[in-house]
Amino acid sequence: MKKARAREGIRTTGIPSKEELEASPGYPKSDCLARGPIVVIECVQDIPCNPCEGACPSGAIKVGNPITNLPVFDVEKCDGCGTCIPICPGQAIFRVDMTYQTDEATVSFPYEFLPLPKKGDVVQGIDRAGGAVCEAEVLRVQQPKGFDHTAVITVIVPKNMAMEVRSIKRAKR
Amino acid sequence: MKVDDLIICRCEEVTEGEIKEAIRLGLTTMSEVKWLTRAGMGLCQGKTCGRLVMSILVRETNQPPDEVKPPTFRPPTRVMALGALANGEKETE
Amino acid sequence: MKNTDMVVVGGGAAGMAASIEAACAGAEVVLIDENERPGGQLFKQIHKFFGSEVHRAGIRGIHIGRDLLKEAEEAGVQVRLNTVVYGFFPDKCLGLMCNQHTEELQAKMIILATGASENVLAFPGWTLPGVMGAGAAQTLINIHRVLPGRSVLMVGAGNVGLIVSYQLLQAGAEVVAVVEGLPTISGYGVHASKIRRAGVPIFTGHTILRAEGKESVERVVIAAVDKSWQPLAGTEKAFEVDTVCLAVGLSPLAELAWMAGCQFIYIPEIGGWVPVHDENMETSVPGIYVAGDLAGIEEASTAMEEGRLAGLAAAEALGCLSSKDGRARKAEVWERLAALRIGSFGHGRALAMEKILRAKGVG
Amino acid sequence: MRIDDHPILGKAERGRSITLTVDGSPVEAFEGEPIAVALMASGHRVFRYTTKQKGPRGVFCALGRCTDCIMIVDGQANVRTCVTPARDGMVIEKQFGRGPREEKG
Repeated sequence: MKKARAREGIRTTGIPSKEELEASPGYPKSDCLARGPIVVIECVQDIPCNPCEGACPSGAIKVGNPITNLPVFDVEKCDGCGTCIPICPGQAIFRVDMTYQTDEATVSFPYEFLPLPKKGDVVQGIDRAGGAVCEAEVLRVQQPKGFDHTAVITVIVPKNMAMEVRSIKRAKR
Repeated sequence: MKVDDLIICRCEEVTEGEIKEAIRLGLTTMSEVKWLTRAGMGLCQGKTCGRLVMSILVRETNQPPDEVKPPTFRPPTRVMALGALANGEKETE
Repeated sequence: MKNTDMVVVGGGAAGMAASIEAACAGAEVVLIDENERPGGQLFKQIHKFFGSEVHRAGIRGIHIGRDLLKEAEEAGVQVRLNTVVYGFFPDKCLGLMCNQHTEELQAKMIILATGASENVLAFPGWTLPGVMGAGAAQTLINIHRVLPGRSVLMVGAGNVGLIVSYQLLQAGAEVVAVVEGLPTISGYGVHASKIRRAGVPIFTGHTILRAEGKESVERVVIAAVDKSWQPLAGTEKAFEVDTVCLAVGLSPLAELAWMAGCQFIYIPEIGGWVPVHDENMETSVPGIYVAGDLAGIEEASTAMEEGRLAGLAAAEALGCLSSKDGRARKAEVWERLAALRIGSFGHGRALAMEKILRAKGVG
Repeated sequence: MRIDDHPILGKAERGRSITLTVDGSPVEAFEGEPIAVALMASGHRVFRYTTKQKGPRGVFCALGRCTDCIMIVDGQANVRTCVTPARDGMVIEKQFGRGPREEKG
């Protein structure tokens, strides 16, 4: 059983497993999600990297020494601003707002493909394995100069898909 | 297609079979294989196939990999037209 | 024959960093690069770098490259482009060739930062047009802005294979799959996750069997392999592609170091044969230093730090820096390098570096 | 298959528009880009045929190291097209073996 699980992780599939995510100190516990918009850090490997720590204006992310530590996320301090999303070189930081509507949540993610979608577009929400899992309405596309060409896209998805959707289907160029 | 027909040295079109044949004749170093088969003697001077030849040599002769050194490198390191040296300030060895 | 304090061969991440440090310390530095523009592989690296703030993490390689170029210019480094070092002659004399003319240049100190070349994989059809190095594809899309093809099979799931797959998608090509012979993905998982989200499957434990096509690649066949890398019957899958990219590792580009008579050591984890060097990056030949991928395959961030180290050490040896200042400056770099060589991705490289130091008799 | 717009690099900046002659036909290019790039952009994939097996070859390393992309440029054989800048009016021919088609080699 243990072996079968090891075969499912990020090192074999490129997709962090549920166990890997839940074991990561950057991944919020499910009861924290009801508070409002918070970031979800899906960083599960000891890569020497820490720009997320310096990016957070509220000090909610701590990597410390050595820089291979996994980021530790303090949900009490996070105000869901999402400044850390475009900074992460691994594109492993997302934002989820479970309080958006009764049945709908929003998911924000980094996106570096053309063409960019526009507010109001209805696109397909894509999960970590690249599969289309639901319809997603584009709420915001942010790409200020400071993001250095990484766009942060926010989409509206059914609540039960908020922890599954991590991107959108790329449109044909 | 047989493994022996596989091209290893792209420049001189030397096959895996030709390299193995050279090794069967008793050659054990990169330089010897290079001189006999011409693998690595083309325009790119072995930059592409060097490691492939080395791995065949290691496999076929059962030598430890740290005993198979690259062939002796001599100038020039890049393609040079004949006469370029003569255009220089002075001749080099 | 012309003379100078220091010649740095190779204007990539390591060579530029070395030149800047040495020139800032007051050395007369000539930086030689065979390409039309300097920067080595940095200008292909359009992704944001990992590391910490001092390693310029979160900044794209291209921007780091631009900043280094500016710093080199401000520091007074003499940059000679389109110039090949075709040979290494006694007394630290280098044979240079530019526009089919040759000249000689003698230096008190030489820093070799010649980088690496891509390894290849031979399979039936690998000579067909359309099969190319992943680095070749990266040069074409990010520097020259042309697609090598419309649909690509990537061979190799190390960082190069994963990053170039992502960049091919950004450029507008389709990547039908990434194939990796090992049972696991050796590159950073987050790079793999990016392309998985973009719809690219990764086949670990698979290899490419052959590429087919009349005049160029039209189709590829892959298959699962067993533990001894033998294809398993019945597992073949075919893809219609026009391009196959090979990302199966790098080897130090060490011809000049061999010609210079440097002692080498074989360490497969960092690319095979690498020049033995001490903690100052000095080789077994006094006054000849190495830095970057030539000194063992790593990342751009470690290459820059090694370059700084070599530049500082060579400047110190020239007398441009006092040994006290030199020591202090080098200690900062050692600390930054150590920070990059920890964890499951860096630990193996740290061990390899220790092996090199032991071979030099300083470990 | 040129990449005119790019999510990170933006719009492409290219040199002056020029024309090359490739095996007798005009090919549009931009001044200063490698010959191989102009050829790839115009759909050319085969740059030469080898000496022994007469096999087709194209761009392999794109860095000037492997010499797979060599062609005959303005009458000179073995020119590495991936690192040779395109100039207006250049005459480029596929290489057969070590030289032009007629030569037995």
